[in-house]
Amino acid sequence: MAIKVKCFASMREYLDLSEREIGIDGIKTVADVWRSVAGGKPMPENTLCAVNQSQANEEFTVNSGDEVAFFPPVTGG
Amino acid sequence: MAIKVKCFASMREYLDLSEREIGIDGIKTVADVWRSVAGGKPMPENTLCAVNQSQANEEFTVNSGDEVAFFPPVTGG
Amino acid sequence: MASRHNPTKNTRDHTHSVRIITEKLDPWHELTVYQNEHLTKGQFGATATFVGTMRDFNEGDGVTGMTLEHYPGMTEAQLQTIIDEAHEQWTLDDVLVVHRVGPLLPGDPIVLVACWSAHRAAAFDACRHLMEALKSRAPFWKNETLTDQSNRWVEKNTDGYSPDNNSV
Amino acid sequence: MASRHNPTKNTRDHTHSVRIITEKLDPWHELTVYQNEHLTKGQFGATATFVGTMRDFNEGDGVTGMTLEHYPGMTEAQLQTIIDEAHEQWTLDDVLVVHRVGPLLPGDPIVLVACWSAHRAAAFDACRHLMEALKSRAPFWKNETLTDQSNRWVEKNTDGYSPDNNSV
Repeated sequence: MAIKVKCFASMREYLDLSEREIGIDGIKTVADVWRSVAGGKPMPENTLCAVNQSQANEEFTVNSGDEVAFFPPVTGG
Repeated sequence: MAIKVKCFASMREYLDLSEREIGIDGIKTVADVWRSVAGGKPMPENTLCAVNQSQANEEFTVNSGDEVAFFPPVTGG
Repeated sequence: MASRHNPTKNTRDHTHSVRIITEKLDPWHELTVYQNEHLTKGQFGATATFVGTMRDFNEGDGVTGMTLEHYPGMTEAQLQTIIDEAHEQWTLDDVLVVHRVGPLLPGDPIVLVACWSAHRAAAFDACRHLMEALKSRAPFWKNETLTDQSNRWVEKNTDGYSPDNNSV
Repeated sequence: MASRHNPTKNTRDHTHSVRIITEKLDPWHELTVYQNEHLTKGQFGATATFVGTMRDFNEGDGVTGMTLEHYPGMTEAQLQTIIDEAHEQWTLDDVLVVHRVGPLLPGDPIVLVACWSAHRAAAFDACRHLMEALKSRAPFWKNETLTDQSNRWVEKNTDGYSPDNNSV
Protein backbone atom coordinates (compact mmCIF):
# COMPACT_ATOMS: atom_id res chain seq x y z
CA MET A 1 0.00 0.00 0.00
CA ALA A 2 1.01 3.58 -0.45
CA ILE A 3 0.49 7.18 0.59
CA LYS A 4 -0.76 9.74 -1.90
CA VAL A 5 1.06 13.08 -1.63
CA LYS A 6 -0.33 16.29 -3.12
CA CYS A 7 1.13 19.79 -3.29
CA PHE A 8 -0.64 22.97 -4.26
CA ALA A 9 0.17 26.49 -5.44
CA SER A 10 3.66 27.76 -4.54
CA MET A 11 4.39 24.47 -2.75
CA ARG A 12 3.81 22.58 -5.98
CA GLU A 13 6.43 24.79 -7.62
CA TYR A 14 8.82 24.69 -4.63
CA LEU A 15 8.96 20.86 -4.62
CA ASP A 16 8.17 20.51 -8.34
CA LEU A 17 5.57 18.02 -7.23
CA SER A 18 1.87 17.99 -7.96
CA GLU A 19 0.84 14.48 -7.02
CA ARG A 20 2.80 11.34 -6.26
CA GLU A 21 2.50 8.02 -4.44
CA ILE A 22 5.13 6.95 -1.94
CA GLY A 23 5.62 3.69 -0.02
CA ILE A 24 4.72 3.51 3.65
CA ASP A 25 8.09 2.06 4.68
CA GLY A 26 9.72 4.26 7.30
CA ILE A 27 6.76 6.69 7.32
CA LYS A 28 5.08 7.34 10.64
CA THR A 29 4.11 11.03 10.57
CA VAL A 30 3.39 13.94 8.26
CA ALA A 31 6.97 15.12 8.88
CA ASP A 32 8.26 11.78 7.56
CA VAL A 33 6.18 12.25 4.40
CA TRP A 34 7.75 15.68 3.92
CA ARG A 35 11.29 14.28 4.25
CA SER A 36 10.42 11.53 1.78
CA VAL A 37 9.34 13.93 -0.98
CA ALA A 38 11.24 17.19 -0.24
CA GLY A 39 14.70 16.09 -1.40
CA GLY A 40 16.32 17.77 1.55
CA LYS A 41 14.48 21.08 1.14
CA PRO A 42 13.32 22.66 4.39
CA MET A 43 9.61 23.09 4.99
CA PRO A 44 8.79 26.79 4.47
CA GLU A 45 7.43 28.69 7.42
CA ASN A 46 3.60 28.81 7.39
CA THR A 47 3.32 25.56 5.44
CA LEU A 48 -0.05 23.92 5.97
CA CYS A 49 -0.50 20.15 6.04
CA ALA A 50 -3.63 18.06 5.56
CA VAL A 51 -4.27 14.37 6.04
CA ASN A 52 -7.29 13.01 4.21
CA GLN A 53 -8.38 16.56 3.47
CA SER A 54 -8.42 17.68 7.10
CA GLN A 55 -5.81 20.03 8.46
CA ALA A 56 -3.11 18.23 10.46
CA ASN A 57 0.22 19.11 12.07
CA GLU A 58 3.63 17.60 11.36
CA GLU A 59 3.35 15.08 14.20
CA PHE A 60 0.08 13.67 12.88
CA THR A 61 0.27 9.88 12.33
CA VAL A 62 0.00 8.73 8.74
CA ASN A 63 -1.39 5.35 7.70
CA SER A 64 -1.26 3.38 4.51
CA GLY A 65 -3.88 4.63 2.05
CA ASP A 66 -3.86 8.17 3.44
CA GLU A 67 -3.78 11.30 1.32
CA VAL A 68 -1.25 13.84 2.60
CA ALA A 69 -1.13 17.39 1.24
CA PHE A 70 1.25 20.35 1.65
CA PHE A 71 0.33 23.89 0.71
CA PRO A 72 0.93 27.57 1.57
CA PRO A 73 -1.54 29.82 3.43
CA VAL A 74 -4.83 30.00 1.57
CA THR A 75 -5.73 33.12 -0.42
CA GLY A 76 -9.19 32.59 -1.86
CA GLY A 77 -12.26 34.77 -1.66
CA MET B 1 -48.37 83.83 4.71
CA ALA B 2 -48.90 80.47 6.31
CA ILE B 3 -47.28 77.36 7.75
CA LYS B 4 -47.84 73.98 6.14
CA VAL B 5 -48.43 71.22 8.69
CA LYS B 6 -48.09 67.53 7.82
CA CYS B 7 -48.72 64.41 9.87
CA PHE B 8 -47.76 60.85 9.03
CA ALA B 9 -48.67 57.30 10.02
CA SER B 10 -50.23 56.91 13.49
CA MET B 11 -49.90 60.68 14.05
CA ARG B 12 -52.09 61.31 11.01
CA GLU B 13 -54.74 59.10 12.59
CA TYR B 14 -54.26 60.49 16.12
CA LEU B 15 -54.87 64.08 14.99
CA ASP B 16 -57.06 63.11 12.01
CA LEU B 17 -54.83 65.43 10.03
CA SER B 18 -52.83 64.68 6.93
CA GLU B 19 -51.93 68.12 5.65
CA ARG B 20 -53.18 71.58 6.49
CA GLU B 21 -52.13 75.23 6.34
CA ILE B 22 -52.30 77.42 9.41
CA GLY B 23 -51.72 81.15 9.90
CA ILE B 24 -48.52 82.40 11.48
CA ASP B 25 -50.30 84.57 14.07
CA GLY B 26 -49.24 83.59 17.57
CA ILE B 27 -46.86 80.89 16.24
CA LYS B 28 -43.23 81.11 17.31
CA THR B 29 -42.09 77.48 17.77
CA VAL B 30 -42.84 73.91 16.77
CA ALA B 31 -44.66 73.50 20.08
CA ASP B 32 -46.96 76.42 19.11
CA VAL B 33 -47.74 74.65 15.82
CA TRP B 34 -48.67 71.51 17.75
CA ARG B 35 -51.05 73.46 20.03
CA SER B 36 -52.61 75.10 16.98
CA VAL B 37 -53.54 71.81 15.29
CA ALA B 38 -53.84 69.27 18.14
CA GLY B 39 -57.19 70.37 19.54
CA GLY B 40 -55.93 70.01 23.09
CA LYS B 41 -54.50 66.53 22.59
CA PRO B 42 -51.14 65.93 24.28
CA MET B 43 -48.12 65.19 22.13
CA PRO B 44 -47.42 61.44 22.43
CA GLU B 45 -44.11 60.41 23.90
CA ASN B 46 -41.50 59.72 21.18
CA THR B 47 -43.16 62.12 18.72
CA LEU B 48 -40.70 63.34 16.11
CA CYS B 49 -40.87 66.82 14.61
CA ALA B 50 -39.38 68.17 11.39
CA VAL B 51 -39.11 71.70 10.05
CA ASN B 52 -38.54 71.96 6.31
CA GLN B 53 -37.83 68.25 6.23
CA SER B 54 -35.05 68.35 8.80
CA GLN B 55 -35.54 66.96 12.27
CA ALA B 56 -36.20 69.67 14.88
CA ASN B 57 -37.21 69.85 18.51
CA GLU B 58 -40.26 71.53 20.03
CA GLU B 59 -38.39 74.76 20.78
CA PHE B 60 -37.29 75.19 17.16
CA THR B 61 -38.35 78.56 15.74
CA VAL B 62 -40.91 78.47 12.95
CA ASN B 63 -41.17 81.08 10.23
CA SER B 64 -43.83 81.94 7.71
CA GLY B 65 -43.61 79.58 4.72
CA ASP B 66 -42.11 76.72 6.72
CA GLU B 67 -43.25 73.14 6.48
CA VAL B 68 -43.71 71.52 9.91
CA ALA B 69 -44.26 67.77 10.30
CA PHE B 70 -45.18 65.48 13.20
CA PHE B 71 -44.73 61.74 13.11
CA PRO B 72 -44.02 58.67 15.24
CA PRO B 73 -40.67 56.81 15.37
CA VAL B 74 -39.73 55.58 11.91
CA THR B 75 -40.09 51.89 11.04
CA GLY B 76 -38.83 51.44 7.49
CA GLY B 77 -36.31 49.00 6.11
CA MET C 1 -4.73 50.33 -17.37
CA ALA C 2 -5.81 51.47 -13.95
CA SER C 3 -3.24 50.24 -11.50
CA ARG C 4 -4.28 52.54 -8.67
CA HIS C 5 -7.55 52.71 -6.84
CA ASN C 6 -8.86 56.23 -6.58
CA PRO C 7 -12.59 56.62 -6.11
CA THR C 8 -13.50 60.28 -6.31
CA LYS C 9 -14.25 60.54 -2.62
CA ASN C 10 -16.89 63.01 -1.44
CA THR C 11 -16.84 64.98 -4.66
CA ARG C 12 -19.28 63.07 -6.80
CA ASP C 13 -23.00 63.40 -7.16
CA HIS C 14 -24.78 60.67 -5.20
CA THR C 15 -28.34 61.51 -6.23
CA HIS C 16 -28.59 58.41 -8.39
CA SER C 17 -27.88 56.34 -5.26
CA VAL C 18 -31.41 56.72 -3.85
CA ARG C 19 -34.62 55.38 -5.32
CA ILE C 20 -38.08 55.26 -3.73
CA ILE C 21 -40.31 52.99 -5.77
CA THR C 22 -43.91 51.82 -5.73
CA GLU C 23 -43.46 48.91 -8.14
CA LYS C 24 -42.19 45.48 -7.13
CA LEU C 25 -38.52 45.49 -6.04
CA ASP C 26 -36.27 42.86 -7.59
CA PRO C 27 -33.01 43.47 -5.71
CA TRP C 28 -30.83 41.20 -7.85
CA HIS C 29 -32.09 42.83 -11.02
CA GLU C 30 -31.53 46.30 -9.51
CA LEU C 31 -27.95 45.34 -8.68
CA THR C 32 -27.29 44.00 -12.18
CA VAL C 33 -28.58 47.19 -13.81
CA TYR C 34 -26.95 49.61 -11.36
CA GLN C 35 -23.58 47.92 -11.50
CA ASN C 36 -23.56 47.99 -15.30
CA GLU C 37 -24.53 51.66 -15.35
CA HIS C 38 -22.48 53.12 -12.53
CA LEU C 39 -19.54 50.92 -11.56
CA THR C 40 -16.19 50.55 -13.31
CA LYS C 41 -15.06 46.96 -13.80
CA GLY C 42 -11.77 46.17 -12.08
CA GLN C 43 -12.01 49.10 -9.64
CA PHE C 44 -14.10 47.57 -6.91
CA GLY C 45 -13.18 44.32 -5.17
CA ALA C 46 -15.98 44.08 -2.63
CA THR C 47 -19.75 44.37 -2.79
CA ALA C 48 -21.81 44.01 0.37
CA THR C 49 -25.57 44.06 0.10
CA PHE C 50 -28.58 43.76 2.35
CA VAL C 51 -32.17 43.03 1.38
CA GLY C 52 -35.05 43.38 3.80
CA THR C 53 -38.05 41.27 2.82
CA MET C 54 -41.60 41.21 4.16
CA ARG C 55 -42.28 38.18 6.33
CA ASP C 56 -45.65 36.53 6.91
CA PHE C 57 -45.15 36.76 10.68
CA ASN C 58 -44.19 39.46 13.19
CA GLU C 59 -44.18 39.46 16.98
CA GLY C 60 -45.95 36.11 17.03
CA ASP C 61 -48.78 37.09 14.68
CA GLY C 62 -49.50 36.12 11.09
CA VAL C 63 -49.22 39.06 8.72
CA THR C 64 -51.04 39.06 5.37
CA GLY C 65 -50.18 42.50 4.04
CA MET C 66 -48.34 45.72 4.70
CA THR C 67 -48.46 49.33 3.60
CA LEU C 68 -45.29 51.40 3.64
CA GLU C 69 -45.91 55.11 4.16
CA HIS C 70 -43.18 57.72 3.76
CA TYR C 71 -42.59 61.47 3.86
CA PRO C 72 -41.89 62.39 0.23
CA GLY C 73 -39.00 64.81 -0.02
CA MET C 74 -37.69 64.33 3.51
CA THR C 75 -37.14 60.62 2.91
CA GLU C 76 -34.91 61.23 -0.09
CA ALA C 77 -33.06 64.05 1.70
CA GLN C 78 -32.42 61.92 4.79
CA LEU C 79 -31.16 59.00 2.71
CA GLN C 80 -28.85 61.35 0.79
CA THR C 81 -27.48 62.66 4.08
CA ILE C 82 -26.93 59.14 5.37
CA ILE C 83 -25.14 58.15 2.16
CA ASP C 84 -22.99 61.29 2.19
CA GLU C 85 -21.96 60.47 5.76
CA ALA C 86 -21.00 56.93 4.72
CA HIS C 87 -18.83 58.32 1.90
CA GLU C 88 -17.14 60.56 4.49
CA GLN C 89 -16.48 57.69 6.85
CA TRP C 90 -15.40 54.97 4.41
CA THR C 91 -13.67 54.83 1.04
CA LEU C 92 -16.50 53.60 -1.15
CA ASP C 93 -16.83 53.35 -4.90
CA ASP C 94 -20.59 53.63 -4.80
CA VAL C 95 -23.73 53.10 -2.74
CA LEU C 96 -27.26 52.16 -3.76
CA VAL C 97 -30.39 52.40 -1.61
CA VAL C 98 -33.75 51.36 -3.03
CA HIS C 99 -36.85 51.40 -0.83
CA ARG C 100 -40.34 50.37 -1.76
CA VAL C 101 -43.45 52.22 -0.56
CA GLY C 102 -47.19 51.53 -0.84
CA PRO C 103 -48.93 48.16 -0.48
CA LEU C 104 -46.79 45.00 -0.15
CA LEU C 105 -47.39 41.28 0.24
CA PRO C 106 -45.40 38.70 2.25
CA GLY C 107 -42.25 37.72 0.37
CA ASP C 108 -41.95 41.13 -1.27
CA PRO C 109 -38.54 42.78 -0.88
CA ILE C 110 -38.85 46.11 0.96
CA VAL C 111 -35.37 47.58 0.90
CA LEU C 112 -32.02 47.08 -0.81
CA VAL C 113 -28.74 48.57 0.43
CA ALA C 114 -25.53 47.93 -1.50
CA CYS C 115 -21.95 49.20 -1.03
CA TRP C 116 -19.07 48.82 -3.45
CA SER C 117 -15.48 49.34 -2.34
CA ALA C 118 -11.92 48.20 -3.03
CA HIS C 119 -11.68 46.21 0.19
CA ARG C 120 -14.20 44.14 2.08
CA ALA C 121 -14.03 45.79 5.51
CA ALA C 122 -15.35 49.09 4.18
CA ALA C 123 -18.13 47.42 2.17
CA PHE C 124 -19.30 45.32 5.13
CA ASP C 125 -19.07 48.14 7.66
CA ALA C 126 -20.74 50.75 5.46
CA CYS C 127 -23.56 48.44 4.35
CA ARG C 128 -24.51 47.59 7.91
CA HIS C 129 -24.18 51.17 9.08
CA LEU C 130 -26.36 52.44 6.23
CA MET C 131 -29.04 49.88 7.03
CA GLU C 132 -29.10 50.86 10.72
CA ALA C 133 -29.13 54.56 9.84
CA LEU C 134 -31.98 54.04 7.39
CA LYS C 135 -34.02 52.16 9.97
CA SER C 136 -33.49 54.76 12.67
CA ARG C 137 -33.59 58.02 10.68
CA ALA C 138 -35.39 57.70 7.33
CA PRO C 139 -39.11 58.61 7.56
CA PHE C 140 -40.85 55.38 6.58
CA TRP C 141 -43.68 53.73 8.53
CA LYS C 142 -45.05 50.21 8.31
CA ASN C 143 -48.72 49.37 8.75
CA GLU C 144 -49.40 45.64 9.01
CA THR C 145 -52.59 43.79 8.13
CA LEU C 146 -52.98 40.73 10.35
CA THR C 147 -54.72 37.45 9.57
CA ASP C 148 -57.90 38.66 11.32
CA GLN C 149 -57.96 41.66 8.89
CA SER C 150 -57.07 44.13 11.64
CA ASN C 151 -54.36 46.72 11.02
CA ARG C 152 -51.61 47.96 13.28
CA TRP C 153 -48.70 50.35 13.02
CA VAL C 154 -45.28 48.85 13.67
CA GLU C 155 -44.25 50.96 16.65
CA LYS C 156 -40.48 50.84 16.71
CA ASN C 157 -37.50 49.39 14.89
CA THR C 158 -35.08 47.65 17.22
CA ASP C 159 -31.32 47.72 17.18
CA GLY C 160 -29.89 45.46 14.50
CA TYR C 161 -26.58 44.69 16.15
CA SER C 162 -27.97 42.57 18.96
CA PRO C 163 -28.15 38.89 18.02
CA ASP C 164 -31.35 38.34 19.99
CA ASN C 165 -33.43 41.21 18.73
CA ASN C 166 -36.67 40.76 16.85
CA SER C 167 -36.39 43.35 14.15
CA VAL C 168 -35.81 43.42 10.48
CA MET D 1 -50.25 30.53 6.60
CA ALA D 2 -47.01 30.38 8.55
CA SER D 3 -47.26 32.68 11.51
CA ARG D 4 -44.20 31.31 13.28
CA HIS D 5 -40.64 31.24 12.11
CA ASN D 6 -39.06 27.85 12.49
CA PRO D 7 -36.15 27.08 10.21
CA THR D 8 -35.17 23.45 10.62
CA LYS D 9 -31.96 24.27 12.41
CA ASN D 10 -28.96 21.97 12.04
CA THR D 11 -31.00 19.06 10.71
CA ARG D 12 -31.13 19.86 7.02
CA ASP D 13 -28.80 18.92 4.24
CA HIS D 14 -26.57 21.85 3.30
CA THR D 15 -24.76 20.21 0.38
CA HIS D 16 -26.58 22.40 -2.14
CA SER D 17 -25.11 25.43 -0.36
CA VAL D 18 -21.62 25.04 -1.88
CA ARG D 19 -20.68 25.36 -5.52
CA ILE D 20 -17.19 25.49 -7.05
CA ILE D 21 -17.45 26.66 -10.65
CA THR D 22 -15.11 27.26 -13.58
CA GLU D 23 -17.57 29.26 -15.68
CA LYS D 24 -18.21 32.98 -15.24
CA LEU D 25 -19.94 33.84 -11.94
CA ASP D 26 -22.97 36.13 -12.14
CA PRO D 27 -23.75 36.62 -8.45
CA TRP D 28 -27.09 38.36 -8.94
CA HIS D 29 -28.28 35.64 -11.28
CA GLU D 30 -27.08 32.97 -8.83
CA LEU D 31 -29.08 34.65 -6.07
CA THR D 32 -32.22 34.85 -8.18
CA VAL D 33 -32.05 31.17 -9.10
CA TYR D 34 -31.06 29.93 -5.64
CA GLN D 35 -33.71 31.94 -3.85
CA ASN D 36 -36.44 30.65 -6.17
CA GLU D 37 -35.32 27.05 -5.71
CA HIS D 38 -34.46 26.89 -2.02
CA LEU D 39 -36.09 29.69 -0.01
CA THR D 40 -39.68 29.93 1.19
CA LYS D 41 -41.34 33.30 0.54
CA GLY D 42 -42.46 35.04 3.70
CA GLN D 43 -40.13 33.06 5.99
CA PHE D 44 -36.97 35.08 5.68
CA GLY D 45 -36.80 38.81 6.38
CA ALA D 46 -33.12 39.46 5.85
CA THR D 47 -30.61 38.60 3.15
CA ALA D 48 -26.98 39.66 3.53
CA THR D 49 -24.61 38.99 0.67
CA PHE D 50 -20.98 39.58 -0.16
CA VAL D 51 -19.34 39.43 -3.58
CA GLY D 52 -15.56 39.47 -4.04
CA THR D 53 -14.52 40.71 -7.46
CA MET D 54 -11.15 40.69 -9.19
CA ARG D 55 -9.56 44.14 -9.31
CA ASP D 56 -7.08 45.36 -11.91
CA PHE D 57 -4.69 46.45 -9.15
CA ASN D 58 -3.18 44.87 -6.03
CA GLU D 59 -0.45 46.08 -3.68
CA GLY D 60 0.30 48.98 -6.00
CA ASP D 61 0.70 46.90 -9.16
CA GLY D 62 -1.51 46.55 -12.21
CA VAL D 63 -2.98 43.08 -12.53
CA THR D 64 -4.13 41.75 -15.90
CA GLY D 65 -5.18 38.22 -15.00
CA MET D 66 -5.51 35.68 -12.23
CA THR D 67 -5.69 31.93 -11.85
CA LEU D 68 -7.53 30.46 -8.89
CA GLU D 69 -6.21 27.07 -7.81
CA HIS D 70 -7.99 24.88 -5.26
CA TYR D 71 -7.79 21.49 -3.56
CA PRO D 72 -10.73 19.56 -5.03
CA GLY D 73 -12.55 17.63 -2.34
CA MET D 74 -10.98 19.39 0.64
CA THR D 75 -12.32 22.75 -0.54
CA GLU D 76 -15.91 21.52 -0.61
CA ALA D 77 -15.48 19.72 2.74
CA GLN D 78 -14.01 22.81 4.43
CA LEU D 79 -16.78 25.05 3.10
CA GLN D 80 -19.41 22.58 4.31
CA THR D 81 -17.81 22.59 7.76
CA ILE D 82 -17.75 26.38 7.83
CA ILE D 83 -21.41 26.53 6.80
CA ASP D 84 -22.42 23.90 9.36
CA GLU D 85 -20.68 25.96 12.05
CA ALA D 86 -22.60 29.07 10.95
CA HIS D 87 -25.89 27.17 11.21
CA GLU D 88 -24.88 26.16 14.74
CA GLN D 89 -24.05 29.71 15.76
CA TRP D 90 -26.93 31.61 14.14
CA THR D 91 -30.54 30.91 13.24
CA LEU D 92 -30.35 30.95 9.48
CA ASP D 93 -32.84 29.93 6.83
CA ASP D 94 -30.16 29.17 4.29
CA VAL D 95 -26.60 29.88 3.13
CA LEU D 96 -25.06 29.93 -0.32
CA VAL D 97 -21.34 29.96 -1.15
CA VAL D 98 -20.21 30.00 -4.77
CA HIS D 99 -16.51 30.23 -5.60
CA ARG D 100 -14.94 30.38 -9.01
CA VAL D 101 -11.67 28.59 -9.89
CA GLY D 102 -9.43 28.62 -12.97
CA PRO D 103 -8.45 31.64 -15.07
CA LEU D 104 -10.14 35.01 -14.36
CA LEU D 105 -9.98 38.53 -15.75
CA PRO D 106 -10.27 41.88 -13.91
CA GLY D 107 -13.90 42.64 -13.16
CA ASP D 108 -14.80 38.96 -12.84
CA PRO D 109 -16.62 38.04 -9.63
CA ILE D 110 -14.62 35.46 -7.63
CA VAL D 111 -16.84 34.57 -4.71
CA LEU D 112 -20.42 34.96 -3.53
CA VAL D 113 -21.55 34.42 0.06
CA ALA D 114 -25.23 34.85 0.97
CA CYS D 115 -27.16 34.33 4.21
CA TRP D 116 -30.92 34.32 4.66
CA SER D 117 -32.50 34.71 8.10
CA ALA D 118 -35.58 36.04 9.84
CA HIS D 119 -33.72 38.98 11.37
CA ARG D 120 -30.95 41.16 10.07
CA ALA D 121 -28.38 40.75 12.85
CA ALA D 122 -27.96 37.03 12.13
CA ALA D 123 -27.74 37.56 8.38
CA PHE D 124 -25.12 40.32 8.68
CA ASP D 125 -23.06 38.52 11.33
CA ALA D 126 -23.12 35.14 9.60
CA CYS D 127 -22.31 36.54 6.16
CA ARG D 128 -19.25 38.34 7.41
CA HIS D 129 -18.12 35.41 9.54
CA LEU D 130 -18.48 33.01 6.60
CA MET D 131 -16.45 35.27 4.36
CA GLU D 132 -13.62 35.53 6.91
CA ALA D 133 -13.70 31.78 7.55
CA LEU D 134 -13.58 31.09 3.81
CA LYS D 135 -10.60 33.39 3.36
CA SER D 136 -8.66 31.90 6.25
CA ARG D 137 -9.57 28.19 5.99
CA ALA D 138 -10.76 27.16 2.51
CA PRO D 139 -7.93 25.84 0.28
CA PHE D 140 -7.90 28.31 -2.61
CA TRP D 141 -4.81 30.07 -3.93
CA LYS D 142 -4.53 33.11 -6.20
CA ASN D 143 -1.83 33.52 -8.82
CA GLU D 144 -1.73 36.99 -10.35
CA THR D 145 -0.43 37.99 -13.78
CA LEU D 146 0.99 41.52 -13.67
CA THR D 147 1.14 44.08 -16.46
CA ASP D 148 4.75 43.05 -17.27
CA GLN D 149 3.47 39.46 -17.86
CA SER D 150 5.18 38.16 -14.71
CA ASN D 151 3.26 35.91 -12.32
CA ARG D 152 3.18 35.89 -8.55
CA TRP D 153 1.35 33.98 -5.85
CA VAL D 154 -0.73 36.07 -3.49
CA GLU D 155 0.98 35.21 -0.22
CA LYS D 156 -1.56 35.86 2.47
CA ASN D 157 -5.10 37.03 3.02
CA THR D 158 -5.35 39.73 5.65
CA ASP D 159 -7.95 40.19 8.33
CA GLY D 160 -11.16 41.65 6.95
CA TYR D 161 -12.35 43.37 10.10
CA SER D 162 -9.71 46.08 10.15
CA PRO D 163 -10.79 49.18 8.23
CA ASP D 164 -7.25 49.87 7.01
CA ASN D 165 -6.32 46.49 5.64
CA ASN D 166 -5.54 45.82 2.02
CA SER D 167 -7.28 42.56 1.35
CA VAL D 168 -10.24 41.34 -0.51
